[in-house]
Amino acid sequence: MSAPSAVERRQTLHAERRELLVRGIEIRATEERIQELFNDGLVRGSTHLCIGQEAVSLGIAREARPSDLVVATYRGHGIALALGVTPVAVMGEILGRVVGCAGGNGGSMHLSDMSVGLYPTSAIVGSGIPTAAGAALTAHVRGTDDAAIAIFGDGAANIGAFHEGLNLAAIKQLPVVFVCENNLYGEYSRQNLTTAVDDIASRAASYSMPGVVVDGQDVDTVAAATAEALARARAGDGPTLLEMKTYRYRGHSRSDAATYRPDGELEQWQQRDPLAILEARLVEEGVIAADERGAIEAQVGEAVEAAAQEALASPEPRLKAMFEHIVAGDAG
Amino acid sequence: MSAPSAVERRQTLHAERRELLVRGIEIRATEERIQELFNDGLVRGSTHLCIGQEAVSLGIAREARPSDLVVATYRGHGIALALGVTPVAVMGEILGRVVGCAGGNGGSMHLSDMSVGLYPTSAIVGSGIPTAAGAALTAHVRGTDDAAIAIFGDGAANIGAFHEGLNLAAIKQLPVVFVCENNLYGEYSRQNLTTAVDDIASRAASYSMPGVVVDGQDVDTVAAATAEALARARAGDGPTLLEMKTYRYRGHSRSDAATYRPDGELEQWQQRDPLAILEARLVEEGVIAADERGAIEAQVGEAVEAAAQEALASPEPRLKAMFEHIVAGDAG
Amino acid sequence: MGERLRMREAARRALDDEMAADGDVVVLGEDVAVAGGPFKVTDGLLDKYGERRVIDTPISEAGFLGAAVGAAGTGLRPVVEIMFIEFIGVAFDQLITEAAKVRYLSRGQVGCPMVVRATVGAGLGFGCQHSQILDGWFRGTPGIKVCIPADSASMYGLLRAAIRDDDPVVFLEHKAMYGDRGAVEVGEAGIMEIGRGAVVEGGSDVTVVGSGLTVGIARKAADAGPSMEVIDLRTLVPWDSELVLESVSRTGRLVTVEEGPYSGGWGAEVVAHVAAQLHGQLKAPSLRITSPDVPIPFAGALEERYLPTVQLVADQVAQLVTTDAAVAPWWQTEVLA
Amino acid sequence: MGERLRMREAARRALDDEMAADGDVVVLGEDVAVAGGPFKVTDGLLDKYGERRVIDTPISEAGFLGAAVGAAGTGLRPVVEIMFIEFIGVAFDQLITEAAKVRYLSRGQVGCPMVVRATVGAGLGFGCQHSQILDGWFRGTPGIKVCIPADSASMYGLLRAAIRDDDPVVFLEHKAMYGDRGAVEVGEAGIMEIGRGAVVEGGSDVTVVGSGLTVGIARKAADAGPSMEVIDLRTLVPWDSELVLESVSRTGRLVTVEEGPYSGGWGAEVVAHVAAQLHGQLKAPSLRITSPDVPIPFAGALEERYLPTVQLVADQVAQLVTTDAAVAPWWQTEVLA
Ligand SMILES: Cc1ncc(C[n+]2csc(CCOP(=O)(O)OP(=O)(O)O)c2C)c(N)n1
Ligand SMILES: Cc1ncc(C[n+]2csc(CCOP(=O)(O)OP(=O)(O)O)c2C)c(N)n1
Ligand SMILES: [Mg+2]
Ligand SMILES: [Mg+2]
Repeated sequence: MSAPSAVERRQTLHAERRELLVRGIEIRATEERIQELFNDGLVRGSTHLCIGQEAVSLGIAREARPSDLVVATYRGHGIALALGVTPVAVMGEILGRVVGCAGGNGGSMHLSDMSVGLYPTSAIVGSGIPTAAGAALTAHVRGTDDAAIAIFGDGAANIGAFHEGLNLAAIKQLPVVFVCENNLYGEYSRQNLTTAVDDIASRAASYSMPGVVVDGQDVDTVAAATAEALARARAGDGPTLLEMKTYRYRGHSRSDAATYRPDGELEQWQQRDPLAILEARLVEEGVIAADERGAIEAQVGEAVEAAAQEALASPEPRLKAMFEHIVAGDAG
Repeated sequence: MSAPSAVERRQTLHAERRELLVRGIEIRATEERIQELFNDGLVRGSTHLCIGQEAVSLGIAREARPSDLVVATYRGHGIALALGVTPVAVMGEILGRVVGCAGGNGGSMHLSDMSVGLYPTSAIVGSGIPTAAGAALTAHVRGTDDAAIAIFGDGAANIGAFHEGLNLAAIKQLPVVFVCENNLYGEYSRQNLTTAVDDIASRAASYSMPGVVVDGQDVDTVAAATAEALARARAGDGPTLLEMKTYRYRGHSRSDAATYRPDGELEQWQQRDPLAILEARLVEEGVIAADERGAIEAQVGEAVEAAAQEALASPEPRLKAMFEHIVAGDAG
Repeated sequence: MGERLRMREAARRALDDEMAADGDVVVLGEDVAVAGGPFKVTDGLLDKYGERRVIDTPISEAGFLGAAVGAAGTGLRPVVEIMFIEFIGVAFDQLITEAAKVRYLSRGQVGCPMVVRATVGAGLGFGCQHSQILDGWFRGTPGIKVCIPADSASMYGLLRAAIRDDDPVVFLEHKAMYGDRGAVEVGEAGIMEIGRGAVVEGGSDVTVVGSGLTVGIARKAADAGPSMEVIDLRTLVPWDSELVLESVSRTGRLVTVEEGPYSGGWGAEVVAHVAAQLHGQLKAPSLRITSPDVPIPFAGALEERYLPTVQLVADQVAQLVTTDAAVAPWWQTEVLA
Repeated sequence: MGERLRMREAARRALDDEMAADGDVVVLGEDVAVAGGPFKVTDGLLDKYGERRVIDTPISEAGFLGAAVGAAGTGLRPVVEIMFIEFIGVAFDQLITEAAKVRYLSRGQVGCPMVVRATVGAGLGFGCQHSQILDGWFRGTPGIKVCIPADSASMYGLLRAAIRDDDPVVFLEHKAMYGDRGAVEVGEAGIMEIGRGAVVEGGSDVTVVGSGLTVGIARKAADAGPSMEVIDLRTLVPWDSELVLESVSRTGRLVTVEEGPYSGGWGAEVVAHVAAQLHGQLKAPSLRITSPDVPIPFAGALEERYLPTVQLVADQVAQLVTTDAAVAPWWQTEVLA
């Protein structure tokens, strides 16, 4: 049995409710493994983990179609996995191996897989917001009912591209959903020190579009809000700004110990851990057994480890790769 | 008797209520004369007239101190004259003569006179908004009670610099007043076609700062709103966004006939002409006689014509000027 | 051959023909639709192709250039109009750091078939923020191409090629040349190849390389004096090094004529390349005739001198060919008063 | 002479000394205050100078770089930290079209004494949006200066000079070199002159010009083989043409070593200038050793080859001196597999 493709993994997430938890556990396990690889000196440059924010990625992936375009950020491992990109392709890219989703050209900050609608994530804060508006323009021009989704951080809500992208989308009534993943910090700065409003969703008023504060720790809430916004978009009723309140358990990147956070803040957020909330819900619904999580974790852990080994066994790109895909025609 | 300097002209505007009307008439007469010079083929490039918007310039100049910094735009002849820059210096610059306020280096879009606090106007939409926040930062760092004033158009409210400048000023509580001179059009586009809100002042909410819609046709209303915002700034209470509702009687620039405007719109605005409103008020107050405007117009007209002649008689810059003032040290 | 069109009309015709041929071509920018464009290049397109394909935008270059990147990545072929090249300054990230790199960093999964048309150039009294060429902004960015037509034929031929190109192309249109007329071969046969220059005047004493406005200046300068072979570079990135090398290997002398400042110009790139390839074969030191390293002055008398003039080019080329010695820029030899 | 400091410490010391000397010097950028800077260059400054002078900003480079322009025009001397040079892309207008031109277009009424510090350079696996040099972005902009220190002494000496300079200075700090130690003459005597390069290794066969990281590469390459005179350019705009010309006129050969791509690099500028000035006096074609014209690859094996290596420089310089014939870039001769 060959491993499922990204597209198949996406279908599973759509089809099976249990898969939400499995995938959430996979995201967290993969991020943990990436941190280990980093600590072992195997990951170059930087990594930006999303542990604690899994529900946002899962809820979005649950509702988006593969033909919708998702434009996310350098903190993009979670959304990539949720959309279906395999742990091998994710870790392979982060390790700079040919098995990576971009063959090692991109790295941790630049995951992509157009087969599941993941546009190459950018490492420039806010830059993807107009990109998503542009993907929505394509749907608008072609008259399809696809939509685009921009995912960005709270810090990105202060940069010009946010303002320009939202205004443009609003004035043209483009089918796009703007998802601000508010994890309370931009690098080492707490939101209140950089952002002149409490709720970023309130900025939607500047563009006469709905702005909704969403509990980003609850997959179902995220999914419901996303579904509603996507429906508006597809119906031609224009863009929506969703603010997902969430929290990153780790530092901003690499070895940031996040000492700038007030005592107890992390612990308080951990009490509303997105995986725990989801687990409880699934147990309640009878989708999983009360003690099933351990087994899932064990199984996923093994799979992630196998993926890590496969990525590590994959070769680095050959020299020629450096000269391929710069312009069309010099394809590899 | 030598002609009054920019600083003296500013003092007169502060000291004498009648001078508001005189200056307003001067602005309009100068703009008309510039249009003639343009039609005669004597003005190179572009000109952006502010006829119809005089009250905004006058009200701001009435309240700002010379030590406050004003950062305006290419549509800057009116604010320059209001702040005190002489018609000779304005027309000289627009004609590219040495008597111009920048010796002919800048041209119509780039008037400046730091003696009265006029920072070089920029021709890039929105760019002056962060500049003004920066001037306010200087006051903040030095602990003076000077303030800065950014003047920009309705179209500029859609560009990133607007968003970034306002958020930065808000979060640092900088002493700056943001004045959006809403003349209903950005080039040939009506505001509703480009801007996802009706009142630009409403966007102040995105920065938790007061946003005020102001009647931009009434000098006294403009002055009162400006005074209040400046007082807030000087008191350390942070920035304010003022939206001056006004209208430009002429096209965007040069020979734009403004055919894109709905029938009757111009005429409706002309019924609330800023100079007529001011004239009526001054007559009512007994500051001028009921029939005095004609005499003022005649006198101002003569002075403007003399200034035009002086500017026209002024030589073009010598070749050496091209190599001066590029970096410090190569001064002229 | 063909019709005689103004450069403005040649651009419009190229847009029209590509929009007719390919429903994915869209045009967007400030006042390009209802008003027909600030320079009237897009006039009439809205009526013909409708508001889904001819799109007026708010003043937000980062927003709409960025949107073009996303549209290009999902199947459209956007042609973005930037009113003055300087305004790319507010959208620089979207072009340089996003558009130019997306193909590479996705290993070819996504491309960016986008054209960014922008007016360039001095001579009309628009002052130092509205008169530059700025091709140097794009030179060190692998992934981006830069075209600059010098006549109506290349306006048409290059613009159609740029729209068909699968990568981002910056397309520089000289605002002082929009009214110039020239013969255009319309239709498929008129489409040119990006990356190819052309010898527009044959000659034997010296190779003079120009681009955009300076091609005409060089051609006029060639009317008298030494026998000048004039090359129109047409594409600045990638530039046609073979054509230049072949010509210089015959003439033995190289002069570049640029509208931009001395520092950072394409002339240095051409001269450096030729210096390495034809070492020992040049009869004279290569000469870069450029504008000086100053912001563009507004005053007419100064702006006129800012640009290389026909007389200057004729004089300097003659001096080079006569003396085979280095010719200094005018601002180093002329007494400035 | 002096103390041995890491380049990071030399930068911090320069900031500290200038802030102590002049109350108008302020530092602003993302996380420069409380966190001490993402690269820890500004660590400790907040405690010493307080939050009015050491300012954390929102993520809004156009906003705070633009604010620095306004602050500089009204009396402060802002030092702006841009975390990675690429982020200037979102603030490009404010630097290039505003800061660089305000002195000229006000005929000297207003200046812009501002320093924009930005980290540059490849080698650490940050990928194609966080690893470039991008000095080419600034070369064709009269009014702007560009410095790039190659060691702790020039980090200190140039940064203090940049802060004292009355015009905008872009200050490029190589992120892979922050930990490098070197002797620094602290205090006034350690301040260097902007626009001056330095001969850092004497030699007679060939002049090798580097900047930033490539100075060390050239020096190491000079350990064996032909006698190399190594020049550290230190300032890229304006560059020290006299120093280079004097050296090349002695050695008769010129090699430039750059970290950036082949196209648009400063090497072309240097080679073109030398070609014109020393025509007929060069023993060999001038050689530009650069990175290839590709986005910077992430994978370690590729990024390592992207940068010019000591071995490559040693080999190519030896080949040039031995053959006096043009040496092709490695990617044109090596079999790529
Ligand atoms: C234009 C720009 N400025 C600065 C940075 C450096 N940077 C990378 S991530 C980051 C914080 C972004 O915060 P936020 O938007 O909240 O996203 P998060 O990292 O929390 O997911 C910063 C400042 C950048 N990448 N791009
Ligand atoms: C960044 C940028 N984009 C476009 C332009 C071209 N342009 C000049 S004025 C103008 C209209 C501006 O409208 P608004 O802000 O309302 O000011 P107004 O001219 O009405 O005073 C435009 C689009 C510019 N100068 N800068
Ligand atoms: Mg965040
Ligand atoms: Mg307007």
